[in-house]
Amino acid sequence: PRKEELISRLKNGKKFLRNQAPDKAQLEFKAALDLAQNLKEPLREKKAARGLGASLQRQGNYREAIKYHSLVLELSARHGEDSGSTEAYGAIADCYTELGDLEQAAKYYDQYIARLETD
Amino acid sequence: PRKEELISRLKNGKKFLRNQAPDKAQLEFKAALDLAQNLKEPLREKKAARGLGASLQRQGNYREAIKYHSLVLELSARHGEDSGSTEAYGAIADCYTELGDLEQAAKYYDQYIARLETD
Amino acid sequence: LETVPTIKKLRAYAERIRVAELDKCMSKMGDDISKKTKKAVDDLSRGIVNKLLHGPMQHLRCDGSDSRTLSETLENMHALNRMFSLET
Amino acid sequence: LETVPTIKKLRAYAERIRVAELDKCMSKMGDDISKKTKKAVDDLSRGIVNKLLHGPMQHLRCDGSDSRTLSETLENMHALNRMFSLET
Repeated sequence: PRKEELISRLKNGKKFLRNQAPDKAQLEFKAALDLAQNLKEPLREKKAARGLGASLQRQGNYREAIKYHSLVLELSARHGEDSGSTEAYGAIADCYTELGDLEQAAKYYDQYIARLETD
Repeated sequence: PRKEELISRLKNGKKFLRNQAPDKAQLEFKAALDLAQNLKEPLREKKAARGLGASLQRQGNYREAIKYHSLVLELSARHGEDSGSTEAYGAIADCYTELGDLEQAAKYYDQYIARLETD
Repeated sequence: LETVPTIKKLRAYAERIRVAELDKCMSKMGDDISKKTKKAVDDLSRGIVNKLLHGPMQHLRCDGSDSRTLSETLENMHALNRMFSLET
Repeated sequence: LETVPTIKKLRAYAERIRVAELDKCMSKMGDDISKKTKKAVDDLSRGIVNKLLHGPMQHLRCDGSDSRTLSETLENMHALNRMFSLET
Protein backbone atom coordinates (compact mmCIF):
# COMPACT_ATOMS: atom_id res chain seq x y z
CA PRO A 1 0.00 0.00 0.00
CA ARG A 2 2.89 2.40 0.67
CA LYS A 3 4.25 1.60 -2.74
CA GLU A 4 0.88 2.46 -4.23
CA GLU A 5 0.83 5.70 -2.29
CA LEU A 6 4.26 6.52 -3.68
CA ILE A 7 3.11 5.92 -7.24
CA SER A 8 -0.04 7.97 -6.78
CA ARG A 9 1.87 10.86 -5.15
CA LEU A 10 4.20 10.99 -8.13
CA LYS A 11 1.27 10.95 -10.50
CA ASN A 12 -0.53 13.71 -8.61
CA GLY A 13 2.60 15.82 -8.45
CA LYS A 14 2.99 15.56 -12.20
CA LYS A 15 -0.62 16.51 -12.73
CA PHE A 16 -0.38 19.57 -10.46
CA LEU A 17 2.80 20.66 -12.20
CA ARG A 18 1.08 20.48 -15.57
CA ASN A 19 -1.90 22.37 -14.25
CA GLN A 20 0.20 25.28 -13.05
CA ALA A 21 -0.17 24.43 -9.37
CA PRO A 22 3.50 24.05 -8.34
CA ASP A 23 2.73 24.63 -4.66
CA LYS A 24 0.43 21.61 -4.56
CA ALA A 25 2.90 19.64 -6.69
CA GLN A 26 5.64 20.42 -4.18
CA LEU A 27 3.70 18.76 -1.35
CA GLU A 28 3.03 15.63 -3.39
CA PHE A 29 6.64 15.28 -4.52
CA LYS A 30 7.94 15.86 -1.01
CA ALA A 31 5.75 13.05 0.32
CA ALA A 32 6.82 10.86 -2.60
CA LEU A 33 10.48 11.57 -1.91
CA ASP A 34 10.17 10.50 1.73
CA LEU A 35 8.30 7.34 0.77
CA ALA A 36 10.77 6.44 -1.96
CA GLN A 37 13.67 6.87 0.44
CA ASN A 38 12.02 4.64 3.03
CA LEU A 39 11.07 2.02 0.47
CA LYS A 40 14.51 2.16 -1.16
CA GLU A 41 13.19 2.85 -4.64
CA PRO A 42 16.03 4.82 -6.23
CA LEU A 43 14.36 5.40 -9.59
CA ARG A 44 11.20 6.78 -8.02
CA GLU A 45 13.32 8.73 -5.55
CA LYS A 46 14.96 10.38 -8.52
CA LYS A 47 11.62 11.20 -10.11
CA ALA A 48 10.41 12.74 -6.86
CA ALA A 49 13.59 14.81 -6.53
CA ARG A 50 13.24 16.05 -10.09
CA GLY A 51 9.59 16.94 -9.55
CA LEU A 52 10.37 18.71 -6.32
CA GLY A 53 13.14 20.69 -8.01
CA ALA A 54 10.80 21.69 -10.82
CA SER A 55 8.01 22.66 -8.40
CA LEU A 56 10.32 24.91 -6.39
CA GLN A 57 11.79 26.42 -9.53
CA ARG A 58 8.35 27.34 -10.84
CA GLN A 59 7.68 29.15 -7.59
CA GLY A 60 10.89 31.14 -7.91
CA ASN A 61 12.60 29.31 -5.06
CA TYR A 62 15.79 28.76 -7.02
CA ARG A 63 18.15 28.00 -4.10
CA GLU A 64 15.98 25.15 -2.84
CA ALA A 65 15.36 23.96 -6.40
CA ILE A 66 19.12 23.62 -6.98
CA LYS A 67 19.30 21.34 -3.93
CA TYR A 68 16.84 18.85 -5.33
CA HIS A 69 18.13 18.99 -8.89
CA SER A 70 21.55 18.24 -7.38
CA LEU A 71 20.05 15.29 -5.54
CA VAL A 72 19.07 13.90 -8.97
CA LEU A 73 22.74 14.05 -10.01
CA GLU A 74 23.81 12.47 -6.74
CA LEU A 75 21.35 9.60 -7.17
CA SER A 76 22.54 9.06 -10.74
CA ALA A 77 26.12 8.81 -9.54
CA ARG A 78 25.27 6.59 -6.59
CA HIS A 79 23.28 4.07 -8.61
CA GLY A 80 25.21 4.29 -11.88
CA GLU A 81 22.01 5.14 -13.70
CA ASP A 82 22.27 8.27 -15.77
CA SER A 83 18.69 9.06 -16.80
CA GLY A 84 17.67 12.64 -16.15
CA SER A 85 21.21 13.93 -15.64
CA THR A 86 21.34 16.08 -18.78
CA GLU A 87 18.09 17.73 -17.77
CA ALA A 88 19.28 18.18 -14.18
CA TYR A 89 22.46 19.97 -15.28
CA GLY A 90 20.35 22.23 -17.51
CA ALA A 91 17.84 22.95 -14.76
CA ILE A 92 20.55 23.83 -12.20
CA ALA A 93 22.14 26.16 -14.74
CA ASP A 94 18.74 27.78 -15.38
CA CYS A 95 18.37 28.38 -11.63
CA TYR A 96 21.82 29.97 -11.34
CA THR A 97 20.98 32.17 -14.33
CA GLU A 98 17.85 33.36 -12.53
CA LEU A 99 19.92 34.06 -9.42
CA GLY A 100 22.31 36.16 -11.53
CA ASP A 101 25.25 33.82 -10.89
CA LEU A 102 26.32 33.49 -14.51
CA GLU A 103 29.68 31.91 -13.63
CA GLN A 104 28.06 28.95 -11.94
CA ALA A 105 25.37 28.80 -14.62
CA ALA A 106 28.04 28.55 -17.32
CA LYS A 107 29.74 25.68 -15.51
CA TYR A 108 26.54 23.66 -15.36
CA TYR A 109 25.56 24.55 -18.93
CA ASP A 110 28.92 23.18 -20.06
CA GLN A 111 28.09 19.86 -18.44
CA TYR A 112 24.62 20.00 -19.97
CA ILE A 113 25.95 20.75 -23.47
CA ALA A 114 28.56 18.00 -23.25
CA ARG A 115 25.72 15.53 -22.66
CA LEU A 116 23.34 16.70 -25.40
CA GLU A 117 24.77 14.32 -27.98
CA THR A 118 24.66 11.24 -25.79
CA ASP A 119 21.50 9.35 -24.98
CA PRO B 1 -4.79 -10.10 -53.84
CA ARG B 2 -3.92 -6.99 -55.88
CA LYS B 3 -4.41 -4.93 -52.77
CA GLU B 4 -2.00 -7.19 -50.94
CA GLU B 5 0.48 -6.83 -53.77
CA LEU B 6 0.16 -3.05 -53.50
CA ILE B 7 0.87 -3.14 -49.77
CA SER B 8 3.85 -5.44 -50.18
CA ARG B 9 5.30 -3.36 -53.04
CA LEU B 10 5.17 -0.26 -50.84
CA LYS B 11 6.81 -2.14 -48.00
CA ASN B 12 9.57 -3.49 -50.25
CA GLY B 13 10.18 -0.09 -51.78
CA LYS B 14 10.61 1.41 -48.35
CA LYS B 15 13.02 -1.35 -47.36
CA PHE B 16 15.15 -0.90 -50.49
CA LEU B 17 15.23 2.84 -49.94
CA ARG B 18 16.51 2.35 -46.41
CA ASN B 19 19.09 -0.16 -47.60
CA GLN B 20 20.60 2.24 -50.13
CA ALA B 21 19.15 0.47 -53.14
CA PRO B 22 17.14 3.27 -54.76
CA ASP B 23 17.13 1.56 -58.18
CA LYS B 24 15.30 -1.45 -56.77
CA ALA B 25 13.07 0.82 -54.72
CA GLN B 26 12.12 2.70 -57.86
CA LEU B 27 10.77 -0.47 -59.50
CA GLU B 28 8.70 -1.38 -56.45
CA PHE B 29 7.23 2.08 -56.06
CA LYS B 30 6.43 2.30 -59.80
CA ALA B 31 4.53 -0.96 -59.61
CA ALA B 32 2.79 0.24 -56.45
CA LEU B 33 1.82 3.51 -58.12
CA ASP B 34 0.18 1.72 -61.06
CA LEU B 35 -1.66 -0.64 -58.72
CA ALA B 36 -2.85 2.17 -56.47
CA GLN B 37 -4.16 4.12 -59.44
CA ASN B 38 -6.05 1.11 -60.74
CA LEU B 39 -7.46 0.26 -57.33
CA LYS B 40 -8.31 3.90 -56.64
CA GLU B 41 -6.43 4.05 -53.38
CA PRO B 42 -5.45 7.72 -53.19
CA LEU B 43 -3.53 7.50 -49.91
CA ARG B 44 -1.38 4.62 -51.10
CA GLU B 45 -1.04 6.33 -54.48
CA LYS B 46 0.46 9.25 -52.65
CA LYS B 47 2.86 7.06 -50.70
CA ALA B 48 3.98 5.41 -53.93
CA ALA B 49 4.51 8.79 -55.62
CA ARG B 50 6.53 10.03 -52.65
CA GLY B 51 8.66 6.87 -52.65
CA LEU B 52 9.21 7.09 -56.39
CA GLY B 53 10.25 10.72 -56.08
CA ALA B 54 12.68 9.87 -53.30
CA SER B 55 14.13 6.90 -55.24
CA LEU B 56 14.77 9.01 -58.35
CA GLN B 57 16.22 11.83 -56.26
CA ARG B 58 18.69 9.47 -54.60
CA GLN B 59 19.85 8.37 -58.04
CA GLY B 60 20.45 11.97 -59.12
CA ASN B 61 17.50 12.00 -61.51
CA TYR B 62 16.17 15.30 -60.22
CA ARG B 63 13.91 16.21 -63.16
CA GLU B 64 11.94 12.98 -62.89
CA ALA B 65 11.93 13.21 -59.10
CA ILE B 66 10.27 16.62 -59.29
CA LYS B 67 7.48 15.09 -61.40
CA TYR B 68 6.55 12.57 -58.73
CA HIS B 69 6.95 14.93 -55.79
CA SER B 70 4.60 17.25 -57.69
CA LEU B 71 2.16 14.38 -58.08
CA VAL B 72 2.08 14.19 -54.26
CA LEU B 73 0.98 17.83 -54.16
CA GLU B 74 -1.59 17.23 -56.90
CA LEU B 75 -3.06 14.28 -55.02
CA SER B 76 -3.22 16.32 -51.82
CA ALA B 77 -5.12 19.05 -53.64
CA ARG B 78 -7.43 16.63 -55.43
CA HIS B 79 -8.43 14.73 -52.33
CA GLY B 80 -8.31 17.57 -49.82
CA GLU B 81 -5.86 15.59 -47.70
CA ASP B 82 -2.71 17.46 -46.90
CA SER B 83 -0.35 14.86 -45.42
CA GLY B 84 3.10 14.87 -46.96
CA SER B 85 2.74 18.27 -48.62
CA THR B 86 5.29 20.08 -46.46
CA GLU B 87 7.83 17.38 -47.21
CA ALA B 88 6.97 17.41 -50.95
CA TYR B 89 7.55 21.17 -51.20
CA GLY B 90 10.88 20.74 -49.44
CA ALA B 91 11.92 17.83 -51.65
CA ILE B 92 11.05 19.68 -54.87
CA ALA B 93 13.07 22.66 -53.67
CA ASP B 94 16.01 20.35 -52.84
CA CYS B 95 15.86 18.99 -56.43
CA TYR B 96 15.84 22.47 -57.96
CA THR B 97 18.79 23.39 -55.75
CA GLU B 98 20.69 20.39 -57.10
CA LEU B 99 19.80 21.45 -60.64
CA GLY B 100 21.19 24.91 -59.93
CA ASP B 101 17.80 26.60 -60.40
CA LEU B 102 17.88 28.62 -57.18
CA GLU B 103 14.95 30.84 -58.22
CA GLN B 104 12.58 27.89 -58.45
CA ALA B 105 14.12 26.34 -55.34
CA ALA B 106 13.43 29.51 -53.37
CA LYS B 107 9.78 29.54 -54.47
CA TYR B 108 9.23 26.00 -53.23
CA TYR B 109 11.20 26.57 -50.01
CA ASP B 110 8.91 29.51 -49.28
CA GLN B 111 5.90 27.18 -49.51
CA TYR B 112 7.74 24.64 -47.37
CA ILE B 113 8.67 27.19 -44.70
CA ALA B 114 5.14 28.57 -44.59
CA ARG B 115 3.93 25.07 -43.69
CA LEU B 116 6.51 24.23 -41.03
CA GLU B 117 4.39 25.59 -38.22
CA THR B 118 1.20 23.81 -39.20
CA ASP B 119 0.61 20.12 -38.65
CA LEU C 1 19.18 33.30 -53.19
CA GLU C 2 22.64 32.74 -51.72
CA THR C 3 20.98 31.19 -48.71
CA VAL C 4 19.17 28.47 -50.69
CA PRO C 5 21.93 25.83 -50.36
CA THR C 6 22.00 26.44 -46.60
CA ILE C 7 18.27 25.70 -46.40
CA LYS C 8 18.86 22.41 -48.19
CA LYS C 9 21.77 21.44 -45.94
CA LEU C 10 19.97 22.38 -42.73
CA ARG C 11 16.94 20.32 -43.81
CA ALA C 12 19.20 17.33 -44.51
CA TYR C 13 21.02 17.75 -41.19
CA ALA C 14 17.77 17.74 -39.21
CA GLU C 15 16.34 14.85 -41.23
CA ARG C 16 19.36 12.68 -40.41
CA ILE C 17 18.82 13.30 -36.70
CA ARG C 18 15.07 12.68 -37.00
CA VAL C 19 15.46 9.36 -38.80
CA ALA C 20 18.20 8.12 -36.47
CA GLU C 21 16.16 8.90 -33.34
CA LEU C 22 12.99 7.50 -34.88
CA ASP C 23 14.77 4.24 -35.69
CA LYS C 24 16.01 3.97 -32.11
CA CYS C 25 12.51 4.60 -30.82
CA MET C 26 10.90 2.04 -33.14
CA SER C 27 13.39 -0.63 -32.17
CA LYS C 28 12.74 0.06 -28.48
CA MET C 29 9.00 -0.25 -29.02
CA GLY C 30 9.33 -3.57 -30.81
CA ASP C 31 6.93 -4.97 -33.40
CA ASP C 32 3.83 -5.02 -31.24
CA ILE C 33 2.76 -1.48 -32.05
CA SER C 34 -0.31 -0.42 -33.96
CA LYS C 35 -0.31 1.55 -37.18
CA LYS C 36 -1.94 4.39 -35.29
CA THR C 37 0.91 4.50 -32.76
CA LYS C 38 3.49 4.41 -35.54
CA LYS C 39 1.81 7.32 -37.30
CA ALA C 40 1.57 9.32 -34.07
CA VAL C 41 5.27 8.79 -33.37
CA ASP C 42 6.26 9.71 -36.92
CA ASP C 43 4.14 12.86 -36.68
CA LEU C 44 5.79 13.69 -33.34
CA SER C 45 9.26 13.48 -34.84
CA ARG C 46 8.28 15.67 -37.80
CA GLY C 47 6.38 18.10 -35.61
CA ILE C 48 9.35 18.77 -33.33
CA VAL C 49 11.83 19.12 -36.19
CA ASN C 50 9.57 21.34 -38.31
CA LYS C 51 8.65 23.66 -35.48
CA LEU C 52 12.27 23.99 -34.37
CA LEU C 53 13.41 24.70 -37.92
CA HIS C 54 10.69 27.23 -38.63
CA GLY C 55 12.44 30.23 -37.10
CA PRO C 56 15.87 29.69 -38.68
CA MET C 57 14.37 28.79 -42.06
CA GLN C 58 12.21 31.90 -42.08
CA HIS C 59 15.24 34.03 -41.27
CA LEU C 60 17.10 32.57 -44.23
CA ARG C 61 14.35 33.76 -46.55
CA CYS C 62 13.97 37.47 -45.96
CA ASP C 63 13.19 39.04 -49.28
CA GLY C 64 16.15 41.36 -49.11
CA SER C 65 14.08 44.44 -49.97
CA ASP C 66 16.29 46.65 -47.81
CA SER C 67 19.97 46.27 -47.15
CA ARG C 68 19.67 45.70 -43.42
CA THR C 69 17.48 42.69 -43.95
CA LEU C 70 19.84 41.27 -46.53
CA SER C 71 22.92 41.64 -44.37
CA GLU C 72 21.09 40.17 -41.38
CA THR C 73 19.96 37.23 -43.48
CA LEU C 74 23.55 36.58 -44.51
CA GLU C 75 24.69 36.82 -40.90
CA ASN C 76 22.04 34.27 -39.97
CA MET C 77 23.31 32.03 -42.73
CA HIS C 78 26.92 32.29 -41.58
CA ALA C 79 25.92 31.56 -38.00
CA LEU C 80 23.87 28.51 -39.04
CA ASN C 81 26.71 27.24 -41.21
CA ARG C 82 29.03 27.49 -38.22
CA MET C 83 26.67 26.10 -35.62
CA PHE C 84 25.58 23.08 -37.65
CA SER C 85 28.89 22.62 -39.52
CA LEU C 86 27.01 22.82 -42.81
CA GLU C 87 29.88 23.81 -45.06
CA THR C 88 31.86 20.61 -45.02
CA LEU D 1 29.09 34.82 -19.97
CA GLU D 2 26.91 37.23 -21.94
CA THR D 3 25.50 34.27 -23.81
CA VAL D 4 24.25 32.46 -20.70
CA PRO D 5 20.73 33.98 -20.76
CA THR D 6 20.42 33.00 -24.43
CA ILE D 7 21.19 29.38 -23.55
CA LYS D 8 18.42 29.46 -20.96
CA LYS D 9 15.91 31.01 -23.37
CA LEU D 10 16.75 28.66 -26.21
CA ARG D 11 16.34 25.67 -23.88
CA ALA D 12 12.95 26.95 -22.76
CA TYR D 13 11.88 27.63 -26.35
CA ALA D 14 12.72 24.09 -27.44
CA GLU D 15 11.15 22.56 -24.33
CA ARG D 16 7.83 24.30 -25.05
CA ILE D 17 7.79 22.81 -28.53
CA ARG D 18 8.78 19.37 -27.22
CA VAL D 19 6.06 19.25 -24.58
CA ALA D 20 3.35 20.53 -26.94
CA GLU D 21 4.18 17.94 -29.61
CA LEU D 22 4.52 15.18 -27.04
CA ASP D 23 1.08 16.00 -25.64
CA LYS D 24 -0.42 15.86 -29.11
CA CYS D 25 1.24 12.51 -29.72
CA MET D 26 0.09 11.03 -26.41
CA SER D 27 -3.50 12.09 -26.98
CA LYS D 28 -3.42 10.53 -30.45
CA MET D 29 -2.11 7.26 -29.03
CA GLY D 30 -4.81 7.09 -26.38
CA ASP D 31 -4.56 5.34 -23.03
CA ASP D 32 -3.81 1.88 -24.32
CA ILE D 33 -0.06 2.28 -24.48
CA SER D 34 2.52 0.52 -22.39
CA LYS D 35 5.00 2.16 -20.08
CA LYS D 36 7.76 1.01 -22.39
CA THR D 37 6.16 2.76 -25.36
CA LYS D 38 5.67 5.92 -23.33
CA LYS D 39 9.31 5.93 -22.29
CA ALA D 40 10.49 5.31 -25.86
CA VAL D 41 8.38 8.21 -27.14
CA ASP D 42 9.61 10.54 -24.39
CA ASP D 43 13.21 9.57 -25.17
CA LEU D 44 12.54 10.20 -28.87
CA SER D 45 11.33 13.72 -28.20
CA ARG D 46 14.32 14.50 -25.97
CA GLY D 47 16.76 12.87 -28.37
CA ILE D 48 15.66 14.98 -31.33
CA VAL D 49 15.63 18.23 -29.36
CA ASN D 50 18.97 17.61 -27.64
CA LYS D 51 20.78 16.61 -30.80
CA LEU D 52 19.40 19.57 -32.72
CA LEU D 53 20.37 21.97 -29.94
CA HIS D 54 23.85 20.57 -29.50
CA GLY D 55 25.50 22.58 -32.30
CA PRO D 56 24.00 25.98 -31.42
CA MET D 57 24.55 25.46 -27.68
CA GLN D 58 28.18 24.54 -28.21
CA HIS D 59 28.68 27.64 -30.32
CA LEU D 60 27.30 29.80 -27.54
CA ARG D 61 29.99 28.49 -25.19
CA CYS D 62 33.31 29.14 -26.83
CA ASP D 63 35.72 30.03 -24.10
CA GLY D 64 36.61 33.36 -25.70
CA SER D 65 40.35 32.74 -25.42
CA ASP D 66 40.95 34.70 -28.62
CA SER D 67 38.98 37.66 -29.92
CA ARG D 68 37.82 35.96 -33.11
CA THR D 69 36.13 33.22 -31.13
CA LEU D 70 34.48 35.72 -28.84
CA SER D 71 33.12 37.88 -31.64
CA GLU D 72 31.85 34.82 -33.50
CA THR D 73 30.16 33.57 -30.36
CA LEU D 74 28.39 36.90 -29.99
CA GLU D 75 27.34 36.80 -33.65
CA ASN D 76 25.92 33.34 -33.08
CA MET D 77 24.03 34.67 -30.09
CA HIS D 78 22.58 37.58 -32.04
CA ALA D 79 21.55 35.29 -34.88
CA LEU D 80 19.86 32.86 -32.48
CA ASN D 81 18.09 35.70 -30.69
CA ARG D 82 16.72 36.88 -34.04
CA MET D 83 15.85 33.47 -35.45
CA PHE D 84 14.03 32.22 -32.35
CA SER D 85 12.73 35.62 -31.22
CA LEU D 86 14.37 35.09 -27.85
CA GLU D 87 14.61 38.70 -26.76
CA THR D 88 10.94 39.46 -26.25
